[in-house]
Amino acid sequence: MKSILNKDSNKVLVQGLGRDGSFQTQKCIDYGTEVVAGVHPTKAGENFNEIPIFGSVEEAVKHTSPDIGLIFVPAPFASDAIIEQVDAGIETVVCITEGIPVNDMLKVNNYIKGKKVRLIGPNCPGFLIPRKKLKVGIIPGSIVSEGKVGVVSRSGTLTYEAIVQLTMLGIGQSACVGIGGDPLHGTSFVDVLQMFEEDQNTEAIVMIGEIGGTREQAAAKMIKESISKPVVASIVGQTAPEGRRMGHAGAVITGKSALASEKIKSLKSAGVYIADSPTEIGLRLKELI
Amino acid sequence: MKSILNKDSNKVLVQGLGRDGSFQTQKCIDYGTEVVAGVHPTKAGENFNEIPIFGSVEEAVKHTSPDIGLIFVPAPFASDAIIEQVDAGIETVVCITEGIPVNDMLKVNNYIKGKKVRLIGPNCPGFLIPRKKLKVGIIPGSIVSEGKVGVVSRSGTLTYEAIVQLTMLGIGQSACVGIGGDPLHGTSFVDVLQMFEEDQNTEAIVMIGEIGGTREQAAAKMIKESISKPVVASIVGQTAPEGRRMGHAGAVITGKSALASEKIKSLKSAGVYIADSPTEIGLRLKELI
Amino acid sequence: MQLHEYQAKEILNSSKVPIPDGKVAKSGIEAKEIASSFGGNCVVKAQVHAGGRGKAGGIKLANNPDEASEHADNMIGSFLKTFQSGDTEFPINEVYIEEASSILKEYYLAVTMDFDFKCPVIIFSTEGGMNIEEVAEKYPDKIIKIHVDPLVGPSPYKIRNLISVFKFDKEISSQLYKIINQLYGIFISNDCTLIEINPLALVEGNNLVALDAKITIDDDALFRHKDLLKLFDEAQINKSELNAQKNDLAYIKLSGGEVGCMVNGAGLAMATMDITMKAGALPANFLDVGGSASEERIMEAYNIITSDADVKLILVNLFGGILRCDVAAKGIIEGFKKYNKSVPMVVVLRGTNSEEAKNILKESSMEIYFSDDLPSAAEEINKRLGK
Amino acid sequence: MQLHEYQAKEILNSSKVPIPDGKVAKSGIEAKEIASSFGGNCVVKAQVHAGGRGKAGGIKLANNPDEASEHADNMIGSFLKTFQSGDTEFPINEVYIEEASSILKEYYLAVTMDFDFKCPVIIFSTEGGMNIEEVAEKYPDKIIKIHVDPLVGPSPYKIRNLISVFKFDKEISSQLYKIINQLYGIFISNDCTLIEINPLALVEGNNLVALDAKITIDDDALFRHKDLLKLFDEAQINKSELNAQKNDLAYIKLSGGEVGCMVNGAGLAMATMDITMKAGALPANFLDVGGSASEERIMEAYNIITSDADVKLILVNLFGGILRCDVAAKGIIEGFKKYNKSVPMVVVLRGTNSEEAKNILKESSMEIYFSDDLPSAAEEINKRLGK
Repeated sequence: MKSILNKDSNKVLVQGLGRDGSFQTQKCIDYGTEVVAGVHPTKAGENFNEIPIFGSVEEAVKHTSPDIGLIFVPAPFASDAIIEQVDAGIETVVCITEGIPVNDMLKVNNYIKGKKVRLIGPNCPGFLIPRKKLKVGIIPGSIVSEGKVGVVSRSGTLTYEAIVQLTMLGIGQSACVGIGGDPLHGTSFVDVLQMFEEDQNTEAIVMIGEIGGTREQAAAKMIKESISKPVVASIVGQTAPEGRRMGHAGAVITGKSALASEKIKSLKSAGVYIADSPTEIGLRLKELI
Repeated sequence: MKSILNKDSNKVLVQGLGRDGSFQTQKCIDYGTEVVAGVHPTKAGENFNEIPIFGSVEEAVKHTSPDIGLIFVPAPFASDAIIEQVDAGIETVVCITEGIPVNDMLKVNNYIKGKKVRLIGPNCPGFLIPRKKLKVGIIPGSIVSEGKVGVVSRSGTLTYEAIVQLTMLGIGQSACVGIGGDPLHGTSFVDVLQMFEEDQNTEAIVMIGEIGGTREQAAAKMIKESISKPVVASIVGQTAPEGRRMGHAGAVITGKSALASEKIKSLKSAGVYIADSPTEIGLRLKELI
Repeated sequence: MQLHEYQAKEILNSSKVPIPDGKVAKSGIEAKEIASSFGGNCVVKAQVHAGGRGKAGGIKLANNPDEASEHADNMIGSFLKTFQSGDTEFPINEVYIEEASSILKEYYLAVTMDFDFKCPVIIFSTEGGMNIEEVAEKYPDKIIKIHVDPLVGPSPYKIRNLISVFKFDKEISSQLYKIINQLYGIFISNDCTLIEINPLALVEGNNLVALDAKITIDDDALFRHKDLLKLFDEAQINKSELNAQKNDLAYIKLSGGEVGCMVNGAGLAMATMDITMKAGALPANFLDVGGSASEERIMEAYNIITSDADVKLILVNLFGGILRCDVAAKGIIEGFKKYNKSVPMVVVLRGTNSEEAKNILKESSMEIYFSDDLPSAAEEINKRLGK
Repeated sequence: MQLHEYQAKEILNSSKVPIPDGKVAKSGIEAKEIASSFGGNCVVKAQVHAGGRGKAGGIKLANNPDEASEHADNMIGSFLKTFQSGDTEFPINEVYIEEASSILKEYYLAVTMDFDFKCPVIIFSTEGGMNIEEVAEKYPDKIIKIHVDPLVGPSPYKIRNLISVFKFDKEISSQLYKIINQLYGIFISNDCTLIEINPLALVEGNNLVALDAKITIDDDALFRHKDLLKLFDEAQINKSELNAQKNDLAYIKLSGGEVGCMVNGAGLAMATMDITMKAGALPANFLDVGGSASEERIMEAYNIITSDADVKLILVNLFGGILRCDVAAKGIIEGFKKYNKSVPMVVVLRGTNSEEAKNILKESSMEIYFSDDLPSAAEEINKRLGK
């Protein structure tokens, strides 16, 4: 399967054209994205700005052959939408929806195991490739600029912050990918880092992590082993309160890895450049190139 | 993954050493099979004819590195045994047990999807490769002989019938594989036909089918497309009564494909030689070589 | 294991699948009482393990409690044979008295396993109340199949697509959606191999109700459903078949045959029947003693075959694998001794411990013709019975 | 959503996980009655949403009904603060009166989600009744984790291996086996994120019972568990946080802070707090207005922040994506109008419709300092509050 960064065809299907979905779809179109179909159970046969709306993904695929599916469906129905897109053969599925139950994503993750699909998200801002005028999701088109830095982040809005800093400093992006904040998600840091490593349009990488989980450690291990391009990382949540909790099982599972300090330690030992403050991501990268 | 017909190492672990399991394991050993470990929950630490018995597959694997797992565990626990062997990294799992609930095999089939494992069975006689003195299952060693014909069958004892006919006519076997009679099973006709096609020790193939299901049709399609070696097939159940049934859903699913006549038609059109009577399998093959 | 309609409906009801009011009656008097409680108009349905009851007279409309009583009295104690029941006549010991429904439209809904797809499948058709196999052949577009991932369950989008294909209104859509999910839940949690609702009727008031219900349970999974085991109605099964079932033997009596078959393995058993037929005789039964038959099981198999008055000759065809021929031979001898019945036997023994087995049988006083292989066994049969 | 111990135990009990006899009391009199029905010896447990109750005085032994009554009276109406509860004091409105158990040994058993493995995990330890995190660090071999395939469920062989590692006898093994399966069933069917039994006690008579029980439900799945929603105890949550929760806002009050933060996105919210700290001021709260906040939600967020007397300055940092900055600006204006509270604001607005938003805010009479980016916002904060 070709990396999403280098596919030739990038026709987008949007599922869920409610208030937010419609607004954001328009922004994608305005940016230059080729949106070919909408899917909405009660709006079949209608149009959205000359884009035909279908009642099911299967119908939409039959008529418009999209390459990418973008999901704005409300949380209780979002996991079903992911499965519907996978079943219809869409290779890249981007789910923006937040608040999907853990059990639903558990099922989705199991379902797509071994299937030829790249799921990005859920609870993510999607991805944007300035060079291709391709915006699949909600990253504001106004803040990006074309260039050679790949940005990957668990956080939505914080990604924008990093992008703005880069753009302000005159550093353009090869691609910006938000992998989402949910603990059960599709594409991981490791996957995107691999894409950036293989992408000839990317020369340096910005990675934004958070406290919680062990994903940054997995990324650190992978960077050490197989990433040759320079990486700048920032981990937010250093001053966040630990939060009350009832039980201890979670801590037994992740151990100390959830702490910002542990993540920074891992990344440093993998040769990653750390931006101590989230305001310094751009500056830190500028020093490297 | 190398085909089971051509693996270099063929160390066997046996799980379930009750009355039948013990008896049949001894027969495997007598035939020349390298049985390296037994697994039985209450016999850990004991020996079976100098073969160590372990309490779990994981322990057995750690100490004896088996390549093949053979299961005689009673039906209510057999699906768990399959999963235990898969989890322990055994690449070829042969399950002799009959009477496993459909729902259990549904779970197993889902579980192994995409995993690096070849499951043979359940409710099957296993496989036997005369050339390697390798008998994994319950095919009687006394009836086989070394040669160039590959035998594959859904039926247990009917496989023996076919083997006997071949042996009596002086036609040896490259391998005999019983894929089992259960509707939800691991390895299919198609898989074994592929192995025989690729196996340089096999020059002709005997395939024994039954009424019910659509597996013979799948085999016919595959033979037409990619099997260059001659195939003799027999379909039993031509005189079997249709059997009473309550509903019609099953018939809606398989349609007429379940009938012997339909299966024979498919196979004939794929260039397969049909033995009209099960007593003529050997003779029919002899005509070909 | 098959359930009676009333048992299936109890299960549906406890999972909130709508059914008409109904109750089982074991006599005309009971039927009258129940019918009265429904206000008179009702349906009297024979509780037998066979489909096609309507055409065979097993379902009768009653306009008042007296008629219900009369129908019930006529049915109870009689036997029913339908186009789906083969040669078997099923005893009617109970009838189900059900409130009559004003049917607007009949649909078909079933859950079963699709072994090609290795997953459960939901089958829906707008053509209910009729032979669904015929519908499948003639109007395939009137049938929709929903394959179900066992972890995910019935995907809402697939049900939505079904609903949109047949243009159901919102009210019915929501009922159908629920019923499909409930049936699927019943299917999985009870280890069913089939649930069939035919018809699923749209009745006055725009409600969907299950007018008939067939449920079959996976026999191999019954060990974990002690509650369902209690629903087993022995009376619905031929005595020999019941005896066989109790002894874990797969046995089907065939009418008109004269050669009793005792074989291990379903495939070999079918082959043996095919061969018997080619030898010019008719098999009297299908009997698979199974993979690891014990002496006792073989003994019972012997008893079942010899109890069939049609049997003139027995063909024993055992191929030792996991079954040990010597164990089987001992079982036959024990059966002969215990039940004191003897029929001439053609015996083919091969595989595990077959030589020991032959020696054991040779020492008995039974009339046995040994054959080394199936062709010679066929000749032997032809010699004794061939026409 | 967290449940009280007594609520969790009701769920365990209905799934046949053994628990000691127990009942909730809302007064000393009720406590006395319940204790009498147990014969006197009992434990009085404060029902609060915090672990570590024992050390904090929230669990008391009573030797007779009068003592139980006394403990209950002392607890009810008071507040409990434990080492696990952060700065929060939890009101005790109910106590749980439980029959005293003769404990022979304490184990630990939990079910939660292992996100690295993307599947549920069962955690068992022979060292129950103590801090399991400490056990995990010091004696990792005394903890066994069983990863569960969501379709297959807890594999019997894995439980068997666990039992064999710790050499449990047959009787206890079978109890443990059942309890693990029951807990897993509860975990899945109720969309739990955690079930923790600490201790799972072996009591006299060789029986395993759940002495304590903690259950947390996935908030995102509550829409399909109306029954569980009823168990929500508002009293256990800080008023502002409760108000935030009702408005789908993620809000945590931080003690000692003075800069109220209004941010969209958890990551950006944490970054904003980090930056505030670096600017020499302390954040008064974490507040994520979420991805698609409406005008109303922003209005409530404004109210919550301005209701905090500690807040001297508000830092609004919104990056429009799915959130539209103009909508947020209107919400702030509405909040200002409706609640008539005003605190100086440093505002950073970027992304979707941020220019429109700035214009809307500029037209208001509020004291607002606009910044184009975070460094300049940090400077602004430092200028006003920096030490």
